[in-house]
Amino acid sequence: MGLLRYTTYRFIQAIPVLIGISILTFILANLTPGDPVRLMTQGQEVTPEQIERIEAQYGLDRPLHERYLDYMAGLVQGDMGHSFHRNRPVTDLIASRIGPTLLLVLSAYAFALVTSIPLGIIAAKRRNDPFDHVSRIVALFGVSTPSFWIGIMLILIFAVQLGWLPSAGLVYPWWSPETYGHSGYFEHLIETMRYLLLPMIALGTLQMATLMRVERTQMIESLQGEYVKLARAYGVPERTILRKHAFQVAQLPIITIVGLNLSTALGGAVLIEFVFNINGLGRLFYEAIIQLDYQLIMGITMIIATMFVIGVIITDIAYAYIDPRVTYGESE
Amino acid sequence: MAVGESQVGSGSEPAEKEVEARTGWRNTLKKIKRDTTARWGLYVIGFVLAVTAFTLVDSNLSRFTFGAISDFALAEALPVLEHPERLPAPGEAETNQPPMFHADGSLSNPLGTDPNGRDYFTRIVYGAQVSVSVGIAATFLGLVGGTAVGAIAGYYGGWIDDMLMRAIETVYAIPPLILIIVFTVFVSGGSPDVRFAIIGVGIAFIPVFARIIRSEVLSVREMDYIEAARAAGVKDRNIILRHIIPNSFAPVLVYATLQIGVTILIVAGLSFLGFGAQPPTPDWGEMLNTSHGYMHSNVWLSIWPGLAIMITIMGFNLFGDGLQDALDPRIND
Amino acid sequence: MTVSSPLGSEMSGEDIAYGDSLVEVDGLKKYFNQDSGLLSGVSFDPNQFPPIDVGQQRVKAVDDVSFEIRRGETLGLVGESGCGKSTLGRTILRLLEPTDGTINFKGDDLATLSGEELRQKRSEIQMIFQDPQSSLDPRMRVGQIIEEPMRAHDMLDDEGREERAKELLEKVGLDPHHYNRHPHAFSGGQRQRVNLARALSVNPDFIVCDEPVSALDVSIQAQVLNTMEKLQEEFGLTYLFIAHDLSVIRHISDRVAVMYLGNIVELADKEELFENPQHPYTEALLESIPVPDPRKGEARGVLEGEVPSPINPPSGCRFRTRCPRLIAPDEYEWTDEKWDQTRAFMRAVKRRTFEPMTDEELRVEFFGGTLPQGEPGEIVEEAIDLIATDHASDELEQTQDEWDEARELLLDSFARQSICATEEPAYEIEPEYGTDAHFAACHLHR
Amino acid sequence: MSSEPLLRVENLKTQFFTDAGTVRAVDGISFEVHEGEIVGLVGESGAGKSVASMSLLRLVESPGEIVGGEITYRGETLFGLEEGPDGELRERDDMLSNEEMRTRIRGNEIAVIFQDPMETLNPVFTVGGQLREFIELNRDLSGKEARKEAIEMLREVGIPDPEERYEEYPHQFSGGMRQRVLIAMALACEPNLIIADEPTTALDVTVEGQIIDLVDELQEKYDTSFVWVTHDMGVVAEICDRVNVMYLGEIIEQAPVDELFHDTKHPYTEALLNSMPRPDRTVGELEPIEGVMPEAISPPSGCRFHPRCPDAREVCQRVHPENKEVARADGYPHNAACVKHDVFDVGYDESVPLDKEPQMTASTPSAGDDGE
Repeated sequence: MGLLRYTTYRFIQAIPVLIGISILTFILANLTPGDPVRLMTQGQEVTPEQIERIEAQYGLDRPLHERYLDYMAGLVQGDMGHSFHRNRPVTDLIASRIGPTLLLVLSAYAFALVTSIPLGIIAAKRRNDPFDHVSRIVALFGVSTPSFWIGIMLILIFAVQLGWLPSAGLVYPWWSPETYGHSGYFEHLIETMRYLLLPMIALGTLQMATLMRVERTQMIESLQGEYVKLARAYGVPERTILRKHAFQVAQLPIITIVGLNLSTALGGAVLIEFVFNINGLGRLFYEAIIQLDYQLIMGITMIIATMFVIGVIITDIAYAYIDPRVTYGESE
Repeated sequence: MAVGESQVGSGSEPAEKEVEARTGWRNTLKKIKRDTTARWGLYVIGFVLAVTAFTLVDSNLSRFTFGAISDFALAEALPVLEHPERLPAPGEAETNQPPMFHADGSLSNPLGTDPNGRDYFTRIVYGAQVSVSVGIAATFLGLVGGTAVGAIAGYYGGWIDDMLMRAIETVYAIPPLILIIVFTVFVSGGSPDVRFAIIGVGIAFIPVFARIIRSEVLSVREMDYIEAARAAGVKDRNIILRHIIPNSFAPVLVYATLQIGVTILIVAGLSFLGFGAQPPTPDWGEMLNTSHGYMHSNVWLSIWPGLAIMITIMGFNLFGDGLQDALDPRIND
Repeated sequence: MTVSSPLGSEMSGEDIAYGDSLVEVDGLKKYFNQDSGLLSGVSFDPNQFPPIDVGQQRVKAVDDVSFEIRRGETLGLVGESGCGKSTLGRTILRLLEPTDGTINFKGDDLATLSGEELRQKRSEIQMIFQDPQSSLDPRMRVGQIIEEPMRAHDMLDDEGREERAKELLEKVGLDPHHYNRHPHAFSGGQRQRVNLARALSVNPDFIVCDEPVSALDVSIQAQVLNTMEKLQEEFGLTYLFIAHDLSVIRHISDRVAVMYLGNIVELADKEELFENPQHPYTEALLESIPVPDPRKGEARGVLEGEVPSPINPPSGCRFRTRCPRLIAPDEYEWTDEKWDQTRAFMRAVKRRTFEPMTDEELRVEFFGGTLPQGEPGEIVEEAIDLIATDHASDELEQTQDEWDEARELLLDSFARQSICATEEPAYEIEPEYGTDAHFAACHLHR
Repeated sequence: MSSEPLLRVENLKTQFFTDAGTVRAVDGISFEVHEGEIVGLVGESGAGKSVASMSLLRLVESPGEIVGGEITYRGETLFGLEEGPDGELRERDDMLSNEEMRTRIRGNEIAVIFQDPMETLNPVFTVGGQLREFIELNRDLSGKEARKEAIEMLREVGIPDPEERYEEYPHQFSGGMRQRVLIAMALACEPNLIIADEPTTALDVTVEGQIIDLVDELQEKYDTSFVWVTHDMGVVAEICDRVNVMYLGEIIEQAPVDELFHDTKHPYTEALLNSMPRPDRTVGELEPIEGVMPEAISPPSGCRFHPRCPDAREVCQRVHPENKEVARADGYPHNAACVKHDVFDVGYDESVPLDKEPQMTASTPSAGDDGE
């Protein structure tokens, strides 16, 4: 009942944050010493007349706040400006590149969740066993190793040395199999997986390690809870205690962490797309930065921050759905 | 009926447990000494810092550099040791040498040489200096900024708190790597380097530290000894200086230790993309960037810097974990 | 006595004779806002337009409390958790800002003193806390802790403070050599002694003790209580002793005030209050305590239900919703028996404590077969009609509504008509023990 | 009273193996519980009473372990050791396995009511669901019947509007109501013995009264036996039939409740009673027990109470008194572990009283004038 209301409430709450993000990116983009045009045209021979023309074209000769309001007015209508270098609307560019990134981030998350939760639970259950020690060491490696380096190593081993998997690019499952010359959907799917596997693991390892550590700590704590003692005292089987009584409480903080970690995953996507040559949003961001395409940079920053905010809201709602103690932000 | 009275917000922790956690520095140190994890972390950090110190001494006191022990065969064999960023003159060194245990390797370049013929071992060693100092500097910056924002928000509360927290949330919403890249690139006017990276990372971490400091200040403020001090007529300023700051700072320092690892990780990523340390600075991330182009021809170049990053970060993580365990009575009973 | 320091001569508490009023609290109120912040009190409510609610809900923790504390006495303040006793103690010391009312301490109104005046005044009013864990800063040494208040009031020089701290340690039963120890090296009882020493360091006249022994084991409790009594005598202290434990209150107090839901419901001399309680709540409290003697009568939980929310407390007498002696509304004729039956029925319906049954069963169960005479009888009949299984429809939803209707009908016709609901009680009673005034907030004494 | 007790505990020892050393939390206690009686286990914090009660169900958590003794419940061995061929201790064959303990004993034979009603219920499941789960496990009832039974039980323990509240979550219940739910859980499994671990300590006095009332009533109705763990002598006097007083891991006195209070045989019990302020009469001056309870990691030699005992003599430092019968009442023995009683015959009368150095750390200056 309250859940729908809570969802609305959380989205309304997010509006100021989104406005804040747009202001922040706008300020950042205009922090540049010298004028943006010089930055945009860096390395090219330009005459002062050309600069003036470009300034007029992009409205850069007007005061900052006016330009911001213009930008905002555009944002509301879904117009994120125009890419100087590519001569295309930013919105189009982003739309064409967002798919691979979502595929990458979501599959990395799926990989992380599927591996970390069971491992974390078993480690907590067998606390101080060899299994626990090994999994803790694995997790330690996971949080200490740069994802892009893991990517490089995976390429070296599985693509370069063994030649089992491709080292670059992705197969988009939403394109038809014929585009790739695949014989059918089954091969299409297999190929998608083959291309996705390495970048997914590279991006997902840090998430897996983080989640596993949190899961282990939370389960240990939950297993020490009084309610577990109660369940034991009433003859509840250990497996039920682990999977139901302790787990249900322990997963609550995990949900929050999953949402917040989206921030690392989205950042990591830039690196992984760079390493694996995937034409996603991260790669686009990298190219935009190299070209100092500042409308495009602002657009991508906005979109990525929005994705993060939405992710956090979704996990918050999931949390509220699972934890009966959460009040839905209304006064009782 | 107590409906609606005891509703708990998300993730709230029992307060009494935290009280136990604050039982003075001495106790904490004792626990750290007993904690194997923390000890191993300290060893690793100590090792990396020793390497760093070694290379730091270089510029001022030539006595303690590798160069000074030049009678030592190994040192003699390292032609470009003193200036890892200096490019050897043509013909001075071979490029893309494999490491010494390789059939074609030689003892004079234990980890081989890079495409420019520079000794890779020397560069890795110098890389520790860059990574650790950048990691610590950036974390420190974030800590200072975060402490200021968090303490003000936590202490004053009310609308100041609200405004600051909203601002913090906004910064927090942009993934750090993205924020840092945008910041360094725009602020440096298109020519990023490691100084901008440090400032960028510092700013990106302000929200993290501000949140922790704020919640610590808020929980310390609820302690009875703060009320006792007020009841005794102690001035506000003294309450903040003598009670709130010393008591809320310890957990934050622990967190900062863990955060150094994260900082090194991010800076490495930044340099790898080419937006952090610039060549010829011997930075691990930058070295990985360069070696990326030689991935197929010289595999080794991509391995060593990554291993170095991993070991360093692992040291800080181990130490941070140990500290957390030592401070957390729930795990440590 | 060596502790009578240079400051001892300035002790203005001596202007007031023992037994005269030292602290006078009048009409004190402390309301808490539900939450604070930029948009506090603004809530989202999609059921209305615009969907925003700006109403502020306030918790009435202390609501219109007046009493006096006399120099040299111990006033016990007792009540169950959530009754507002700790809030009252803190508001008197102005650690919390009072919402309304005055706190007269030796001629000054603490409620209106400005920041610096109040801070100066704090050397005369001190506090001892409940939790021996969190009331001492873990990073300070015991010596520093005890000296802190002296330092805040520029008392003595460094050496003098150290000397005095050591003397105080000895006074409270600790070893002066522990001056340099950290709090974690002490047990709970010992920490409470450090707390005592800190409070005494500035030679206060008045100390609010907030549950000072409730975290301690019985055998340790006695040690600390004895020390507190000894120090009171030696230093001429006045205590406001807050506790939930009636045994401790009976031991240490001279007079006792009983609190319920933000109000003081009874205040009398200790002996009078314990032997001749005049408020039904006090009676219930006293009957509930288990007595450490198997030959004494059995303790009984005579109270029904639970304490209502302090956000919206009951009108009139706040105890009326649970009172076993709720007064019958005047407009109807009642026999005592029928009123008792009706009251029981009303509460059972309100709390839904019985399984649904038929009309006949209800009459027998609650009224012994015969309903009250006249108008009340008709109302009861109407209520029975609503909830009896042989009248009600089958739908579960329907039944819920009918129960609600029956409850409202009964409460409106009876409970809310009683004098207990319409007027706030405040009566003075002739004491049986001693000569002190006996205050009881109950309409039974009208 | 049947001759064979429902539960017999003999020389039970539970220890915790910590970094700082072995904590002998329970150190050789013996007691019995008969059908239909409420047996008190009373002591201050650190006396080992909670550990003792958890040992009965073999629910001691690591690093704790039951290291000795025997627990028999209705002829079944819940715990028992025997000496193996190489002289090492091993579990006896007739001792119930963990699986048997879980399926046959916990819940359906022996149930527990825990101390902290706020933490004990699982916050993410409905009260009714939790109650139903335990009923299904221990009573062979189907889901629907179990639900009905659960609602019935909630009504039985005085929870208003049980159908509605069945669906609610623990945080929607007050402390007293949650304690009622815990009692309902215990009773719903229809056990023969309930271990109540400080069930009223966290509650306000009027609520405590309600709960004690309820237990009294229900005990009469179901004839369940109780082991009632508490630190409150008032509650003991109120509810218990027989009482075991614990000090530092040992039972130092056991007696029927009236004897314990009116014919006290152990100086610790005596001192405890004298140090308590009374609700029913005004006591002039309290007589505190000197000092604090020592750590169970390094208990004092001889009688563990001797450093604080007003009657301590030289012999008390040397001789460790076993719990012995010093009187008889109602067919029950009145046991005390104090050498001042004649049955011990270790030369107490001739021994010189201990000249205790004043314990600066904890004794109050005024405490000097107590001690008979």
